[in-house]
Amino acid sequence: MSMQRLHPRSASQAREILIGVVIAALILAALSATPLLPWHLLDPIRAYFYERPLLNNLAKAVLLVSFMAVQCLFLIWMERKFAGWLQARLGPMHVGWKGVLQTFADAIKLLLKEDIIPALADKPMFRLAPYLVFVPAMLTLMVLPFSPNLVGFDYHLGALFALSISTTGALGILAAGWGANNKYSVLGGMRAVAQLLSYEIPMILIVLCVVTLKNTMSLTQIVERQAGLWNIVAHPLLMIPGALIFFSCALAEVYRAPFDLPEAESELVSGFHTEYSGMRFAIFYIAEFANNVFTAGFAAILFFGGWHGPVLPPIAWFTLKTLLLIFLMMWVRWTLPRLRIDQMMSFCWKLLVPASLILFCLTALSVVW
Amino acid sequence: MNTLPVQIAFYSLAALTLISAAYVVRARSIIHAGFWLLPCFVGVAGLFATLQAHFFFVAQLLIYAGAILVLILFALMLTRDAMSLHVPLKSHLGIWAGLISAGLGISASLVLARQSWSVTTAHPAGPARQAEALGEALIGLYAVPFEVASLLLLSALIGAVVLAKVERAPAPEPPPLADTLPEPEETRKEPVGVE
Amino acid sequence: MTLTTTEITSPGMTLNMGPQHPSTHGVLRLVVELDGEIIQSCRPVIGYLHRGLEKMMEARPYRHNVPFTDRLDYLASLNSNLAIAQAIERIGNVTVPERGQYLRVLLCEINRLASHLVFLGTFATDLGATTVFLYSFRERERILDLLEAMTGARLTYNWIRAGGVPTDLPEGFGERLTAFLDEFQFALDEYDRLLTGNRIFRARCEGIGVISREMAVAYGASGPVARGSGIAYDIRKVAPYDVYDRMEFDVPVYTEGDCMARYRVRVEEMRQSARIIRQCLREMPEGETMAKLPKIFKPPPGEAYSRTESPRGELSCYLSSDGSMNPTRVHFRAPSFFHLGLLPAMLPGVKVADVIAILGSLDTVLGEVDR
Amino acid sequence: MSATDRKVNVLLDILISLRSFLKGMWVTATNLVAREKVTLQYPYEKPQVSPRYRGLFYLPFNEKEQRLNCTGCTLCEQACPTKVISMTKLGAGKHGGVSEFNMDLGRCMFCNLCIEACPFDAIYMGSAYELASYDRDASVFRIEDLAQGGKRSVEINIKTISEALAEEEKAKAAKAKAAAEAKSAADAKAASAAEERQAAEKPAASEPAPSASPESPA
Repeated sequence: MSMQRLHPRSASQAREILIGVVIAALILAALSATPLLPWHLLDPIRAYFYERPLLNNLAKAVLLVSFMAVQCLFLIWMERKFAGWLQARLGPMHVGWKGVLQTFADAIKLLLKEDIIPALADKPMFRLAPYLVFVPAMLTLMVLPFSPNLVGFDYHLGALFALSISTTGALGILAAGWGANNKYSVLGGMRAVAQLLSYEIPMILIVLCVVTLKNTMSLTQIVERQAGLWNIVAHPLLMIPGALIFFSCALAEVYRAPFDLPEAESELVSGFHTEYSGMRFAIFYIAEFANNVFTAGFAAILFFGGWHGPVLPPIAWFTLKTLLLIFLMMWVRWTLPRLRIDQMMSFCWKLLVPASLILFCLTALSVVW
Repeated sequence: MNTLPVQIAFYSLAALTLISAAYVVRARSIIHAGFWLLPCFVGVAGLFATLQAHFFFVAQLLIYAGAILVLILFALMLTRDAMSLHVPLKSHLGIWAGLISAGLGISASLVLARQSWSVTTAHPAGPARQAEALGEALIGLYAVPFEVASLLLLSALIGAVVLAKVERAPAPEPPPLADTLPEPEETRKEPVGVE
Repeated sequence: MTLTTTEITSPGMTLNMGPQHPSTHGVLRLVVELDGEIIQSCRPVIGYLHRGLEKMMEARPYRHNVPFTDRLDYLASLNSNLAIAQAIERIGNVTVPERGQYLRVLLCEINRLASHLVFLGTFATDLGATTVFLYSFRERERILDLLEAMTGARLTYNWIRAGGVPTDLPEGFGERLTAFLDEFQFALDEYDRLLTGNRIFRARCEGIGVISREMAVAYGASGPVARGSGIAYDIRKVAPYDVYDRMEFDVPVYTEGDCMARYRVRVEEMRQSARIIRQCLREMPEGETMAKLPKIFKPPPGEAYSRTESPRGELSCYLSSDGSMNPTRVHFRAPSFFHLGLLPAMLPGVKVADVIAILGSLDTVLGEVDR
Repeated sequence: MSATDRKVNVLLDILISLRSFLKGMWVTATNLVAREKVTLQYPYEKPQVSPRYRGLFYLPFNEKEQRLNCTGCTLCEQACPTKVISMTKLGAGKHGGVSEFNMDLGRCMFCNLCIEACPFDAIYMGSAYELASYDRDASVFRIEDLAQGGKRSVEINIKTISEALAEEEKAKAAKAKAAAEAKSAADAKAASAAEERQAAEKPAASEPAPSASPESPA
C-alpha cells in the first residue's frame, strides 16, 4: 500500500527487529524451561523463612519493592523506546546497547540532582506527598498474585483491598498539588483527585461483576476459578464490555492519555509534580509505573485468566499478559489526543457509570439464573 | 492466638489514632488538620483489623481514608480561608467545646465501665463468612433501616445539588465590539462530550 | 452560623499562562482569571519579543531590509520576504521577470506547506496527541531539505528580494519536489485518519472557540481564521499578485468558525498549495529570475502598500520614501496581531484546556506580533 | 428525539468512536512496524548539507595568482545590514588586497547579501555549521580563520600582494623616472631652444635663471 512507498524501512532496521524477536524467543524458551530447574534445592531456605512469619513477610516486602523498582526502570525504558519507534524516532540510544541503561543513568542523575523545595511551599506536605503516592502504589501490589505461590498476602478481600488502597493515592497527589504552592499544581491535583474518585466507581462496579461471577473476593481464587476458560472467553457478552470499561477506568486511574489531564503538559505544564525535581520526582515516576503494572496486572487477573496458560510457567504468563496490557496502554497513549476535564467527567458519569451499573445488574441476573 | 503482638498492635494503633486526632485539632493550617485525619482513619482501620473485622477494615480504608478524607480536603481547598495559614487558633467557643467534649467523654467512659459486656473468647466466624453474613444481614434482617438510611443519603444528595446549583455569575463585561457576536453560551453547541 | 452562598463560592484565581509555558507558541503571556477551570477574563500581554525591527529597517537601505523580515514570521519567512519585496518594487517601479514571479509563488507555497505542518503538529500536541507532531515534522524536514537546496538556509531564507529571486532552481529540484509532493498526499491522508475523524479530537475542536462571521470582520481576522468563519477572503484571489491569477486553486471555506473549521481550512490549504506548486513547476517559463536594481537604489518620494497572503493571513507592508536611500517608515500589518486581539472576546466562559486549543487553532507567531 | 433514538445514537456513537480510535491506532502501528526511523544520531552522524548551504564564510584562495580574491573594495562591508565585516586594506589599485578581514558572526544573519555584493568572487559561504561557542569572542572570525588554507595562505596572500605592490611601485618609479628624464630632456631642449631664441632675439640680455634642471624633481 501507499505506506510502503512513503518511508520504506531500511534493511538494517529489519535486522534489528529480527534480533529483537530472536531475543524475545530465547527469553521465552528460557522461561518455559524454569520448571525443570532444581527448585527443591531452595527448600531449606523456604523452610527457614516459613518458620519465621515476620521475617518471611519482611523478605517478601523487600523482594516486591525491589522487583517493582527494577521493573519500573525497565518499563520506563520500554515506554520511551516504544514511543520513539511509534513516532518514527529511535528513542534512547546513547547509554548502553540501544539505550537499555538510559533509565539507570536517569536515575543516577535524579539522585544527584539538587533537591529544590520552592520557598513558599508548604514544606511538610511537599516532602510527604511523594511517599503518600508511593506507599499505596506498592501496597496494592501486595495482594496481586503473580503465580499460585508468589503472592505477597493472599487476602480473602484482596480485590476490595487493592481498590481501597489505590484510592488512598489520591491524597498524596492532593498533597503534592497543594504543597507546591503553584497554581498549575493545584489545578493538576484537583483534576487528579476528581478524576480518580469518579473513575473509581465504574471500576469498582466492574470488579464487583467479576466478584459476583466468581463468588469470591480473593484474587488468587478469582484466578483459580478461571482455570478452564478465561473470564473474557467464558462470559463474552458481559466481560468484553466490562473489560473495555475497566480499561478506560484503568487509563484514568494511572493518568494516561487520553485521560492524562492531571499532568497535561500542554495546559498545566506538568500538573501536580510541576515543582518536583530530583529523587522526589523519581518517586512519583516509579509510583506511576507501579500503578501501571498494578492496573494491568489487575486486568489480567480479572479478565484474562491471570497466570493460566499453556507451556510457559505461570509467572511468565502473568508477566506476559501484564506487559501486553501495558503495551496497549502505551499504544493508546501515544495515539489519542487528550479529553477536556468536563468531557472526561461526563464520559465517566454519563456513560461509564450507567453502563457498569447495567452490566452489574445483568451479571447478577445471569448468576441468579 | 498470640495475644502479645495483638496487644502491641492495639496500643500502638490506639496511640496513633489519638495522637493524630489531637493534631487534627491542634494543627495551625486547616489543610494540615485535614491531612492529620489520614493516620487517624488508618489507625481506626487498623483497630478493625486487630478485631478480625476484615470487611470493616477495608471499608474504613476505602470510604474514610480514600473517599471521605479526599472530599473533605477538596472542600477545604476550595474555600477561601484555607489559603491562608493564619486561621485563628483560639476561639471564644473553646471553653464550651472543651466542656461539652469532656462531659461526653466522661459519660461515655462511665457507660463503658458500668455496662457489663458479654466477653467471648470464641474465635469469630471465618473471615470469608464475615462479608457474606454482613451482606445477608443488610438485605435481610436490617433491610428496612438500610433502605431508610440510603433514602436519607439520597435526600442529602439532592439537597446538596439544590444548594450548590447557584446561578453562575454572568460572564464579565465583554470587551468592546463584542456586542456584534452572540453570547458564547448560545453559540456553542451542546458540549460535545463523548456521551 | 450565617453561611450564605456567596461566602462559600470559591475565590477567583489569576493564572499567568506564559511567557514561559509549554504551549503559548512563543513568548506570549495570557493573564487569565479563573473560576475553577472556567475562564472569566483573559488579557494577552505581548511585547516580550519586541526587537524594534521596523525602526531598524528605517535606519537601513531598502535592500538591507529584506533579511530582517525573516525574523517576523519565522515559520514562513519567505512569505514575509515577499511582503516587503513587493512594497519595495512598488515604490521603486521595478518589474519582476516572469520566471522570478513563478519562483516566488513556488517558494511561498512550499513555505506555506512547512508552516501549516508546524501548525498541525503543535495543534495536535496542544490537544495531547504528541505523535502527530513528530510525523508532521518528519514531512516538514523534507520540505526544509528542499528549501535548503534552493536557498541554502533552513529557517531564515531571505531568498525573495526586491526584484525577484537571486538564483534559479538547483539541478534536479523539480524531480525532487514532485516526488515529495506525491508522497505528501499520502502523508496528509494519514494525518486525516489519525486526527480528523478521531472522536476525541472532534470533541475537543468542534464548537470550541467559535468566531462568528461578524466578529471575524470586526476584529480584522484574515487568512485561515477568517476562512474558517465563512469569509471567502484570500489575497491570492482578491488581489492577486505575482502569477497567482494564472493559478488554478480553490479557497477552502468553512462556516462553523470553530477550531475544527480552522484546522480543516489549513489541511485543505495544504492540498491546494501542493496543487499550485505542481502548476508552477509545469508552467514556469525560462528566463531571468531577477530584475536589475540600480546599485544605489533611491526610489522617488512616495508611499507603497503591498498585500500578501501569508500562511497566517493577510500580511501587508507599508513603506514610505522621501527619495533618500532609507525608507522613512516601514510598517507591517501582521495577521497574528489581529488574531491575538480575538482572544479576550473568545475566551471568557471556556475551560482552561480550551484556551490551549483556541490559541493553537489561531496559529499565531509571536515574532510577527511583536516585531 | 425519542428516548430509544437517543439510546441507539449513543451506542452508534460508541461504535464510531471506537472505530476512529482503531483507525488512528492502525496508523501508529504501521509507523511502528513498517516505517523507517528518521532520527539522525546527531553528534555521531552529521547531516548532509546541500551545495548552496549558507554556513561558515570562507575567502577562496586563488592558486593561479597565489593570493585571495579579495581586493579590499569594501562592497561587502557596505552590503551588510548588521555591520559584520571589517577589513584593513593592503594597497590599492589593480593589485590591492586585504591584510585583515574580520567577521563578527555573533551579529551575522547569514543573509547572503555580502556574497551577492562581491564582484570578485572573493567571499563565499561554506558547509561548516557548528559555529556555536561558549565564548563571545570566539564568534569573531579573523582572516586566518576565514581564508581557504588558513594562516599559510594569508601569508602567501600578503607576500604576493606586497611583492606585486612593490613591483608596481618599482615599475611606477621607473616609469616616473623615465617620464621625468624624458620631461627634463624635453625641458632642457625647450630651454636651450628658448635660449637660442632669446639669444637670437636679445643677445645682450642676461641669462634669466637657466632652468634649474639638475634640481628638478625626478
